[in-house]
Amino acid sequence: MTLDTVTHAAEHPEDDQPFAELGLRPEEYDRICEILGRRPTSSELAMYSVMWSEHCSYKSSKVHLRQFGNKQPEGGWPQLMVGIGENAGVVDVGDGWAVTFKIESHNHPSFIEPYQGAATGVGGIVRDILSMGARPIAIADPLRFGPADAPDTKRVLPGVVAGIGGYGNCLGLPTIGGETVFDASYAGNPLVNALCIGAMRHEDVHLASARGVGNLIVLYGARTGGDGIGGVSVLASETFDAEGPAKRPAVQVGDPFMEKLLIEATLEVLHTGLVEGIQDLGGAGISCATSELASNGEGGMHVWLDRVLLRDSSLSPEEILMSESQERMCAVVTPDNIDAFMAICAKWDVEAVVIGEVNDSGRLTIDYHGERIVDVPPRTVAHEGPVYQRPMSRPMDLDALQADSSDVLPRPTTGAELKKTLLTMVASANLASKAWITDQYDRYVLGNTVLAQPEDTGMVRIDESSGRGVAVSTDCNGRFVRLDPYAGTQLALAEAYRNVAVSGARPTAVSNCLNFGSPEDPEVMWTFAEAVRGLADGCLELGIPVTGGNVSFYNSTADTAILPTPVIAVLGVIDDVERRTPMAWGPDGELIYLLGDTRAEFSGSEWAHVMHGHLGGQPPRVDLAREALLADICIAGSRDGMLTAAHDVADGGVAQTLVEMALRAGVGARLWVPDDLDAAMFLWSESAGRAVVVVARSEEMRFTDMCAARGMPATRIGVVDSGLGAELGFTSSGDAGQVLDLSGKFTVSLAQLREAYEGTLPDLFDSGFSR
Amino acid sequence: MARVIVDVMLKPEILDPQGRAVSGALTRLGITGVNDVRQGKRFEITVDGNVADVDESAMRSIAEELLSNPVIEDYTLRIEP
Amino acid sequence: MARVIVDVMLKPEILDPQGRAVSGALTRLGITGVNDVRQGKRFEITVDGNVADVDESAMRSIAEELLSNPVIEDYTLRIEP
Amino acid sequence: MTARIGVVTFPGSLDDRDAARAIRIAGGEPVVLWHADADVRGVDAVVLPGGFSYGDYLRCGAIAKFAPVMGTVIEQARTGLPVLGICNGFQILCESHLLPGALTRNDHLHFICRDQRLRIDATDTVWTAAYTPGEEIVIPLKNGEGGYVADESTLDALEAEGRVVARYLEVNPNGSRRDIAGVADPTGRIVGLMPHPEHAVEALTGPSTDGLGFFASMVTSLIESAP
Ligand SMILES: Nc1ncnc2c1ncn2[C@@H]1O[C@H](COP(=O)(O)OP(=O)(O)O)[C@@H](O)[C@H]1O
Ligand SMILES: [Mg+2]
Repeated sequence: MTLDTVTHAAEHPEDDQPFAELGLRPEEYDRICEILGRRPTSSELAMYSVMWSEHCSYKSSKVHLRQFGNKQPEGGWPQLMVGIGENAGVVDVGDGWAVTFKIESHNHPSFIEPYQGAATGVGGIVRDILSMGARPIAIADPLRFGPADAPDTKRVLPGVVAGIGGYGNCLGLPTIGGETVFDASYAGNPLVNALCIGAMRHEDVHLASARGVGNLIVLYGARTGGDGIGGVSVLASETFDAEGPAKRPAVQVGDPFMEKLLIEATLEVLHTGLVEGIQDLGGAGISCATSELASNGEGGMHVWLDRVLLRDSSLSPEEILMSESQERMCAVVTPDNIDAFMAICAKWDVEAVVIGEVNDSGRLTIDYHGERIVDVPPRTVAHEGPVYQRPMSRPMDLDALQADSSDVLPRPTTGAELKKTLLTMVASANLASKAWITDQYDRYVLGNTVLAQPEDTGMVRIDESSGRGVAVSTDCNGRFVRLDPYAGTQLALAEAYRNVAVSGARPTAVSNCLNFGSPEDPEVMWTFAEAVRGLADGCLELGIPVTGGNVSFYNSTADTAILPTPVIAVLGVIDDVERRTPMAWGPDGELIYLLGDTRAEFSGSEWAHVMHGHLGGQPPRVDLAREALLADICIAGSRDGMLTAAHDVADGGVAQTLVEMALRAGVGARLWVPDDLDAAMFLWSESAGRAVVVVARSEEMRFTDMCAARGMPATRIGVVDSGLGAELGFTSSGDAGQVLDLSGKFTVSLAQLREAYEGTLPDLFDSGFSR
Repeated sequence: MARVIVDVMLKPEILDPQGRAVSGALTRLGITGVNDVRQGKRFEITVDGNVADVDESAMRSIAEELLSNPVIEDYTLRIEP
Repeated sequence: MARVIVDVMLKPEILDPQGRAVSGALTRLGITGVNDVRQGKRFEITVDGNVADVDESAMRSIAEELLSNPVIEDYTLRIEP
Repeated sequence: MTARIGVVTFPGSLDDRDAARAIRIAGGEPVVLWHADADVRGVDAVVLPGGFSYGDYLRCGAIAKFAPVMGTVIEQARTGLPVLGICNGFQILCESHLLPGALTRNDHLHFICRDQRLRIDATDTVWTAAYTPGEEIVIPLKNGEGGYVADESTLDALEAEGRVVARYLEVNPNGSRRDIAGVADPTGRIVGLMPHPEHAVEALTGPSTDGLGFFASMVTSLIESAP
């Protein structure tokens, strides 16, 4: 085996290097040579190639994502403590508390090995949050699959769900929300996004930087193995002689137990003040952690790579640098504190080793058994990668698509047709109950979960004495984004914002996971750019900053890209979780109001999708000022005790909202269609800016006066009614005798609705044998 | 009756947290000399007929497609009387 | 190096839901003639020294007290070079 | 007089903080016990909390039973130290042979988290005295390996001796034999329970406050028996 050292590289400029196999373009390779003044060593090439990949460098998206920082109110965002650029942004949530949250994708690994792909997706995002100094407190999982009845969905979905549960449950984090959407475009390219929230005191916020000459770099957690380095094996096979290295797995296996120990050990070293800087190891492993730490610090760093504890002794230095082995972290520790640091790791059975030192060289140097294999300016690896202005063009088919409105599709009119449509819609895969999935997730662990699925938002208490809490919701209707990426992304933002607000929390910050096709396709790139522009403008208008996020490109099978899917997460703050508004309506006689305007807006709707298999037209109108007003009213209603229940209106329209409220409560209602609407429009239009709220009779005047004064249309559409002689309450037989009655149109029993709503997923997935 | 035995183990290069947990327990119990522990799955499939009647290729494809995931696991299969 | 192989299977009278699920999947795949499927665990313990050096009784007590739960499981143990 | 109730933290314990909170709400004093420490700090009773001790990769509870703290707990339990094992704690008690039977993979093969209705069948244990016989409660259940099994004669004996502490109602969520959700030892001092009473002690975060009775029973019994 020959080691490609810095000296050797300088002396042998002629050696061919497999940069193209590593995904670098010729001009990118030339730039590396120019930066170094020589050809890179194979280890340097490995580092640059992975750090300059789309995934790590954001080279296609960077120019667009800048808007999130640039479009901000004068004087900046008051609630933002740490902005974009760090592992995750940090938001001030009051009383000295700070919260950090972020979403990340693990789409491709989850297709190859659903269980492990999804599991390690959760593990990765949890370490991101941990690296900010926060205790992870909850997770959520926005998911997209191919058609629910497709054979491959039967393979992928149960594995993904078991993987998220297997990791999250074992780690001890409650899963408090997510999404499950089925669409043919995701067949062969499911989306598995994972979100984590963490909480900390203001003074505990930590950043990833290596400062202080003489400080030590500690690598701790799992040992380094050959995980996820399929690509770099090219290099290894160049450097190794004939027999070559062992075959390297592209799939990583998660060890949630190790992650749990890593969390406890990390929080203990943070809280005892033993750490100067901290960084998680995710994609690009040690390459990423060392170059980012060094780049963020002011000096340089030296690493002894042979000190890294290995699980597989046959790894080459290039592979050690690239390995994506899970459950590892890096910390910067002063020499004075190193013994105490090591003792805490030992207490938690976590292996740790000093692999490097901060110096004032301004360079990142790495030695392997005494030989110099890397000598680079760290910023050029971590932060000064290539940036592209990719060509963009508006999709050719967009005009035709937008002209083909769903509003002209035939709608049901008779009572019988309406009832049949209702039952079909409620049982359709996207609208049906997701309990089959969410019942596999522990939502109780840590004892602070106030709201979780199937509520509009997940909500957790962060301070037991004051009751302060945070809420989070994720949303995206990819069909709306397909029809109009700018408006569609704002609709996703609006929906997540609304979900948080209806439960009484004040929306405060945004994170996102932008799942798109290939950035090299100008139409995809245009769509992406419009989505980012829409999100940045929308956030500015709503007054909530984007604190971070993730871009996942190349989501396509053969030549078909997925529906553009910018998943938007909104975080809200509530000063006292006791006042949260749940979705189940309360006792008999309470009044059901629809807030907002209903228009004929069926394009991109679930109704058009399920009943007509149709996609075309313009998505519903966006009115963010109206969304903000709706939020104010819901929050005021919660604070002043006017609302007993609230539920937002989104996929499946008012019909779906009412069914979910009734089924959650096990109590029926008498409903009527507002005078100016046709029944189908009332039930299934997806006009934005609406919510259904429930008001006690004693509060009705006060509530409607408030709405009138603030210009919010409020229409009484029904009354909670448990029916004559029917038993009330939440007992298991609560459905007995309960009906939803749409005056003059139809009556449907809750039992029948429940059967339709709850039967679909078990019928599809129960029989599956999952490895 | 014949028995088809399929042993499924994680590939050697793949992390085996289960084996590691057993390993750790052995160390804590004071057992020495243990180099490595791997934990896998064992399937015992009882089929009608005798050994010669078993459709081995069908069984292999089951082992490969249903009982293991070739991306991370290897299997061995044998047929016993 | 010697290898100690411990196979742990649920006792026959204990319901094996995993084996049952595999059975069901086989039927759905159109495989006939399968009578029963049981799923268990397989441990491969690599120990220093050769076969003769292995302390079999220590290994048996590990198999019995750690690797299996005698209330519900049976184990078999063999030592291979 | 205080009721000092220890809560053991194993590597991988998850519901230890919740158990401590439940003890506090019930009026007791939770005492932190560490797996690697054989000292149980003179506590009056012990809770083995839920979670995934040592990852539960081998078999739930199989590795935890060898922890130093368990040496002491097992020894003192045999001479009267009250112990409540919840979920993973129940599994540890069975693995340690302080309780009969074993907990196996759920019959439907999935982890399940649901609000579970139970009937308290034995109120003569130190952990259930606050309930009325036959009382129905709803508390969270969350497990992947919660199917209680034992041989027929053991099951018959448990029933005959009134040692089935709680049974699942409406749905048997994991295939437990005879719908058993929890059992006691012959003295009624050692109790194992699959569902999680510690997650049902505050109306805000649980489906009910029905779980408080387990902790209140213990606190009351300790205070009453104080000299
Ligand atoms: N994969 C999932 N993981 C966790 N929760 C989920 C998942 N899928 C759906 N949910 C939950 O189910 C409920 C209904 O989902 P959805 O209809 O998408 O809500 P909404 O339309 O209000 O955003 C929500 O509480 C959501 O968090
Ligand atoms: Mg909602």
